[in-house]
Amino acid sequence: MSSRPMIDRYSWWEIILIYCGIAIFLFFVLSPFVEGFLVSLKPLSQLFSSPYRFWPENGSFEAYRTMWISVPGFGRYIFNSFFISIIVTVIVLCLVIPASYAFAKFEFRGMGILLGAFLTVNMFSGAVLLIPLFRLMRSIGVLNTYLAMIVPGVAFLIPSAIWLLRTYMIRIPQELNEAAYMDGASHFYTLRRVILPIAMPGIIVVAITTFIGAYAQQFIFALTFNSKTEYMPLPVGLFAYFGKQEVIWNELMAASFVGIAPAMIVIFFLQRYLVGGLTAGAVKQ
Amino acid sequence: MSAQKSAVIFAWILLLPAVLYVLAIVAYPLVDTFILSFTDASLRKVTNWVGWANYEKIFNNTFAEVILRTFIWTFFSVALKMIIGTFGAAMLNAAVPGRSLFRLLTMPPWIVPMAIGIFMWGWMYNGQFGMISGLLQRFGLVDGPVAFLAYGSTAFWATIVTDVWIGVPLVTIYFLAAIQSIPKDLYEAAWTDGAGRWYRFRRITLPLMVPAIITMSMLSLIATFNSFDIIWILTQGGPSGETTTMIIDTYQTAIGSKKYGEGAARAVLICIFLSLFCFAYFRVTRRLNPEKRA
Amino acid sequence: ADKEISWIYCGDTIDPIHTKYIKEWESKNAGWKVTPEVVGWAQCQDKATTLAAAGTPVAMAYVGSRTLKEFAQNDLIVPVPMTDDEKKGYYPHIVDTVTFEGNQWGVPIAFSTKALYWNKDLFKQAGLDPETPPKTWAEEIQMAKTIKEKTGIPGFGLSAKTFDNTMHQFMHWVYTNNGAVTDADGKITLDSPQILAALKAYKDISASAEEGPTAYEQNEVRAIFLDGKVAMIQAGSGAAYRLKDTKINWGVTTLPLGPDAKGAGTLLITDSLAIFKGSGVEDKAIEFAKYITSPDIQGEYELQGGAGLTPLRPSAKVDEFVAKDPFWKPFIEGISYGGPEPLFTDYKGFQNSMIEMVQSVVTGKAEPEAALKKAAGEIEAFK
Amino acid sequence: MGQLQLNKVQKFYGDYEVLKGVELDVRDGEFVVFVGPSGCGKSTLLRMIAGLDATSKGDIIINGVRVNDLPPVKRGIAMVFQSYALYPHMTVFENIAFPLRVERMEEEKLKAKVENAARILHLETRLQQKPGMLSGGQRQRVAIGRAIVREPKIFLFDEPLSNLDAALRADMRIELAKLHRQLKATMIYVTHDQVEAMTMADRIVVLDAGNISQTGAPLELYHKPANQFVAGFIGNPKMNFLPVTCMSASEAGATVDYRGQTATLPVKPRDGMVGKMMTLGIRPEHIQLGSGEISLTVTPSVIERLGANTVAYAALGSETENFCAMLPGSVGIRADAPVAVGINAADCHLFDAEGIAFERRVELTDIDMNLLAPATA
Amino acid sequence: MGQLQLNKVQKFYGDYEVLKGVELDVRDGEFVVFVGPSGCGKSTLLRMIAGLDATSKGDIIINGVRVNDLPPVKRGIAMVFQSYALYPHMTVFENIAFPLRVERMEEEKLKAKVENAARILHLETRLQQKPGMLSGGQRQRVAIGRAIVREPKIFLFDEPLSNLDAALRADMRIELAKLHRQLKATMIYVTHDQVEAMTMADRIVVLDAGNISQTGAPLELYHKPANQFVAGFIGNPKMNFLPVTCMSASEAGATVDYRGQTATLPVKPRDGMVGKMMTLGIRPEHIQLGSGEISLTVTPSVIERLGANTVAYAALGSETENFCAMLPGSVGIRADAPVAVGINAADCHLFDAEGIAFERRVELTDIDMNLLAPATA
Ligand SMILES: Nc1ncnc2c1ncn2[C@@H]1O[C@H](COP(=O)(O)OP(=O)(O)OP(=O)(O)O)[C@@H](O)[C@H]1O
Ligand SMILES: Nc1ncnc2c1ncn2[C@@H]1O[C@H](COP(=O)(O)OP(=O)(O)OP(=O)(O)O)[C@@H](O)[C@H]1O
Ligand SMILES: [Mg+2]
Ligand SMILES: [Mg+2]
Repeated sequence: MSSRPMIDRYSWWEIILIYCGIAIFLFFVLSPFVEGFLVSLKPLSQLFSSPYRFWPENGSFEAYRTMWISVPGFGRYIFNSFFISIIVTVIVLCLVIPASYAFAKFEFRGMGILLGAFLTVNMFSGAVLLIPLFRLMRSIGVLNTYLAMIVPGVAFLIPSAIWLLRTYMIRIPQELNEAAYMDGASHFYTLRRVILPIAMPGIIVVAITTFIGAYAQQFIFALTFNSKTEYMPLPVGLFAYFGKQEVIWNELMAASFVGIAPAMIVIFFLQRYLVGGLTAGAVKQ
Repeated sequence: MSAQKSAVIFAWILLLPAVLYVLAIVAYPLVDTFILSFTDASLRKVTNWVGWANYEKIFNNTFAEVILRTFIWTFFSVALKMIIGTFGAAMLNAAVPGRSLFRLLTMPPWIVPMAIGIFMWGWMYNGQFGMISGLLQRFGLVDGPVAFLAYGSTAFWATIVTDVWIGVPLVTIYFLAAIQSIPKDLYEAAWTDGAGRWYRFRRITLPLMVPAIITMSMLSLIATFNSFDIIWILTQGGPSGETTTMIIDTYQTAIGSKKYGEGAARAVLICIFLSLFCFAYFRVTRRLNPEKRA
Repeated sequence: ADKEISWIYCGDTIDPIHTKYIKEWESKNAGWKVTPEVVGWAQCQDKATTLAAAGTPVAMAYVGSRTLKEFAQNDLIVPVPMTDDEKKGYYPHIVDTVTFEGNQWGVPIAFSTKALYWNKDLFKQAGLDPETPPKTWAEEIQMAKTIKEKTGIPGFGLSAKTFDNTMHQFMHWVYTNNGAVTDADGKITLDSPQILAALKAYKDISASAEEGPTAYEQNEVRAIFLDGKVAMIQAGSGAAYRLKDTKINWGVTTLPLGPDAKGAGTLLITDSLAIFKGSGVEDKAIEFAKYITSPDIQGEYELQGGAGLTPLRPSAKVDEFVAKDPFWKPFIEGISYGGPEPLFTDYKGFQNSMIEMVQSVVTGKAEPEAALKKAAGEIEAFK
Repeated sequence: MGQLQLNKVQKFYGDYEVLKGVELDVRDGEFVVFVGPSGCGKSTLLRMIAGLDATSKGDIIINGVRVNDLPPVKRGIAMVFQSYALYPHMTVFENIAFPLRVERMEEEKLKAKVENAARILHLETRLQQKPGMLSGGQRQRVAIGRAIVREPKIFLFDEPLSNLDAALRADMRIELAKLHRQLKATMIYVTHDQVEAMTMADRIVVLDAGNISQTGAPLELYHKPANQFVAGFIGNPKMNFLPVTCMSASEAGATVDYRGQTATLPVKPRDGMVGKMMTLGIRPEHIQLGSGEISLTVTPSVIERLGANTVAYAALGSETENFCAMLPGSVGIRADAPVAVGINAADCHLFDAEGIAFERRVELTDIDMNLLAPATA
Repeated sequence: MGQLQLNKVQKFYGDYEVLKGVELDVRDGEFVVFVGPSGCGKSTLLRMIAGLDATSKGDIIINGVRVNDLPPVKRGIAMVFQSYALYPHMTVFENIAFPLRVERMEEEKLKAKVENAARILHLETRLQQKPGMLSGGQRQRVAIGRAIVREPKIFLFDEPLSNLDAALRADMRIELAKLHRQLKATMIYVTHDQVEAMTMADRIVVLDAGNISQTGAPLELYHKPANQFVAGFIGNPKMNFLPVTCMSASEAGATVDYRGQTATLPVKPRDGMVGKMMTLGIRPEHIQLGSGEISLTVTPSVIERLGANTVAYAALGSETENFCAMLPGSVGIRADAPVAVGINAADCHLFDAEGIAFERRVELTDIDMNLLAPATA
């Protein structure tokens, strides 16, 4: 207590207020998950019964077992999501790192327009462009492969990644570039040996956001451009729990929790970098 | 001179892969959409050039109402995201035990596949079996089931709340980062002058977060304006069209009714609206940006 | 290599019976292969449409029969003409659901009708005779009211969510009052007295319905019934299988009739196998479609129960089945005066207008007459 | 009243003891400067006085009240930060008005106060600008303005001039000294620049690794440093140190031997010093061309000509450090050309092996005893 | 060979002319310092020489070759940045080795070179550390190390010491001077600190708003500034300026009147100077206690006691600027107590209304003419 700077010391009522605030905030964020979790524990017959019971009566983790049986390919879906996300992330990084560097460190005519154009891409949600996109996917012959999900996924994740990384790279002092230039380093050498290592925290942030974007949110492309069950990602796989007549809610929820667990673990280990990478101001020596 | 020229060339080389990629994958469908908007494309194999007819059609019916609703919906959603994100960031920034756990716990809405998150909310909103109605009844706040998605007003807010919920984690984390990059000595100076916690938050944290708020509200404005899944899964634009936003309307026209031409016109309109809006927004907010700290 | 018949198959997994007969067919037709693609119900039809619109149609897809007209008009599918013998095999009106301009455009594969379920315990609790279900709308409305007043539990489960089956539910009322949305010439007859009566009845019964009908679609209403929290619903045969797992005392009967009814009616919904144009294997696909829906195979498929299907064709097996499980009776009885889903060029547009109409009446925003008039005007454009 | 007393103040960071029991009394209106090398704990001490850091042990007493647990604002102090900590989004006016706004002072009074502060600091024309548009010196003045409007009894400054260039620094030094006389408030000023310390302080507190090494008026430290650390730290260029052996000691002083030359330094002798190795200290400005009681021949490696003075640096014997001499501006020496210089015994300092100084017999009255009293006393 | 020639070099930013035709010859091995106030264009000029900024007009010629269009590495120059621009993710070794890696030098030769540079700069023990762990002075040395491994003929420094504290700055100044003599390379050094300029330069180039105001050896600028700008800029504390009227002129010099006192300054007279208003310049270090050819009574408002010297600041008549006198360390003056000071005519400078100096008749040989020649010449 006494080693903490006095400005960070809280009186007892402040601590109560802060925890209350955090509780309210987390309640908002997590309550659907609480509900989802409780649903996953309840037997199907108990789900649709009123009055509402918060705690499941004779709840069990049975759904976490049966979910693997009723949708045998679920493990594969998780793997697919992981696989697709990693490839997407790698491609996005390959494209975005040089582009953000160009936007951050060079001035050329048309830069503003180009940046704006990238933002415009974000304005079209994939849903609206579905049919022309489909034609395109077909003409480049990637339908029903992993690429069917990777190719459009990358395109729609590029703009925000560029925005994020550019902001980060702008803060790297221009002198580092100039120093390398003075020493005869080529632009490319400078990018590789100087900028890349320094921009690492920013790159990690972009990698995380891209990964999550690809992992959880890409549903419509997978659905439309791929017909092969063995390539389907998690979000589509979850729809397998929507039976012919009835949604198997408890298994669906269980599967959702199992499905996001890998991404949660990734975030768990990288969250330090997430906040840190966004925070990092001017690069400190 | 030549050095600068080579720098520009290099910049373009760096940009080229990303530009070409986006051009190929997005720009082509975009142009396609734009062209489509002047045709009567539908499931029929033949399409005819119809000029501005699709656009005229849009303005002939209740579209004004949809536009207005879209803006209101977007406004409240973005505003709430900003407010709750700021609140969350402020809370998570407090130096109390457990805060890194709390930070981790804000992430799930972002990570969970959007559709699943929305289904969970659908459950919560269910009048008969859902948590909200159930708990309200349990605590005696209402005497019968309340179906939140049954009425225009409640459904409108229910969809907003869900949209906010999905958007809040990223906003919060971004704001948290913004708060942490505010130099500590500003707070110490204010504290030395007797400013309390709330006063410091109001007069230092908030104004210095303005750039972050501008960036985030801009990005989430675009996302929210285009937010489709939430409304579609929860209400399909109902009841009585009271949650139909432009994107839902576009989807219903293009995909539902298979009027691709008309749908494309609506999509183009959305883009034009958004571009104008973003442009105006930039103009207005640039002046709000606090002076760079030297 | 094998020639391939691609099939968009809606659901989560392929029914084992279908798997079995696909194998059998493949063994009989050397060099041919059927490749079903399982797509969730929610996206199934959109996917088939998208593929067709993009110019790479599948050979065959499972679609709602209501879309056949749209597909046919746009030249996306090929006709699947039926011989008179084939037509005769089906229950009445079923062939109508796939017929348009004198041609058949799909092979029916799934069929559903609705009946009225009632909760005997709640009837008893409200002082009504638990064994006497309502026969007419008037009785139905009255009983619902009584139950609601006496027990506090809603008398009738109404589904009015912005969802396709909201219109279906309303169509049941239309067909139990001898109404029709269009006449034989395709003229809109929505603002007929029969339909107005149905809409008025909707308004009346909504007072005794569950809170917020605009938030529930039929499966959600069924869940409420299964929970014993609503006294009457109209539902398909699937509900009976689920009711068996509950403690509820229930009965099922034909849908109550309106004043102009000629006999038991219901909306007849079929799903069909549509054969897309341009796949290159149209003929073989037709052959397969007919095979997989041939009386024996279809019978085996639809009578396994639980899926909520109604048999497509009368047969000895069906009679046997009904004898064993008498609750099947009302579902088949309703077929006689039932009617098909109205076919519109812009089916979605039509459906939206109907939903809007129902919702505006249920929520009290509009009087039935006005709502009907408005809808009738709107759907003129979707013919 | 701005009277401050530090009572065995200690500060730990974990197990690491940053401040090792600091004792100090600061009189009302005094200008006290904390100096010391980087990392010696100056900022920590100042922040503890301000209330920004907690005190691990000991008491901080302001005007007789123990303030350890009071927040800064209740201590009647104001602090000027090294980085100025100006609010970038507020105008100069709002920056200066900030403490008053916190107090909810009424608008008119506030305006009068801010304008008064702006006048004192010559910021009248800048009031509507944002800090980003100001030069370093102007920002510094805004930071001071923010401190003075509250009329605190004690001002704390943490290296306020270290971000400024040399010329501006010199100007601001004078401004601050004037301000002190104008406000008559107690000022505590942290710096690691000994020139600032010498020129501004009534009293200098030299900190060395968490301990107070010596406290005294600037010239007292200059002429009578208590130890080798202070001797080396105060004075610019730095004092030269030569290894000597004590040959004999008497009332007249200690006779030392430096490479065969002996001189008798007028210091108070101590028992048992004879035969010990010692360190002789001589300031560069006390080295003269030609010969003295000790004479040396050095070969300057670098010569700095400042116009008024010439500073020569030479390596001396085994010493790694530069031997430095400050000579008149127009002296005719050249780099790499040997030159003879002399030292007078009266100018010398003597330190024992532990670095403790022998008290010099130099009378401070020679330098005018009045000078040692603080100007405001 | 590190010979540099600037030929009417101009720089425009849009319409704004930052450099207005700079002409300069730098000899091989010379240490040239660019000084001038902030914003005068020093950095811009240096960056143009380096090749970081394009030259708008004029030629930059290195060893006889026009290099305007060559990239920096082909110009044979190295630059040390004000912020050091060290690569934070690389060790000291890698930082220094960077230019060699760019050249793909073989590992062994590279290692030898880096270690040699490290030895020169006393960084041997730091090679494996990252810049973040180094002190300011060490970082500065790493930055220099990175420059010297390439063995450039010309070194460029942009205010390399401005981030350091005073003591370190003094040390580094000496280190740099030594390094210059060791490497015998041409060095061009930008600073706005005139002390650095005086102490390090063979030749100082004073820039004023994009023009060269004067070029010359440090003492030449000190004793014979060409104009008031240079006179004010060179010398610390700053020269005092007094308004005078010219009464008469003769071969012996100009007789001027300052508030009724007259003195004859030994300057070369010009036609038509009699009766004009002029400015007399006198350096603080040339003011003595007591009386001189011109005597003044001033009341010091601030007195800075630096030990060796005492600096007194006083307001003089209508002058807003401080009148400053540098007196011996033990002088018995006090703030707010009037004191009489005197000025000798021989020490005075005289400037006309445009600020152009009258050439002083002081013989530079008096100060040893050799001093004016660069040490390495
Ligand atoms: N939060 C902290 N945790 C651990 N050690 C700290 C902390 N803050 C300071 N220190 C240590 O305390 C010592 C004194 O630091 P302080 O900042 O007071 O030095 P200083 O005298 O102000 O130095 P400078 O002249 O460089 O500002 C240093 O060794 C520093 O490493
Ligand atoms: N990129 C630019 N665009 C426009 N003006 C510029 C640019 N860079 C510099 N200037 C202007 O050129 C002038 C000279 O700048 P420069 O950086 O050379 O000054 P300096 O002498 O190095 O000053 P300092 O001592 O502050 O570093 C300044 O007035 C500056 O505002
Ligand atoms: Mg400090
Ligand atoms: Mg500069």
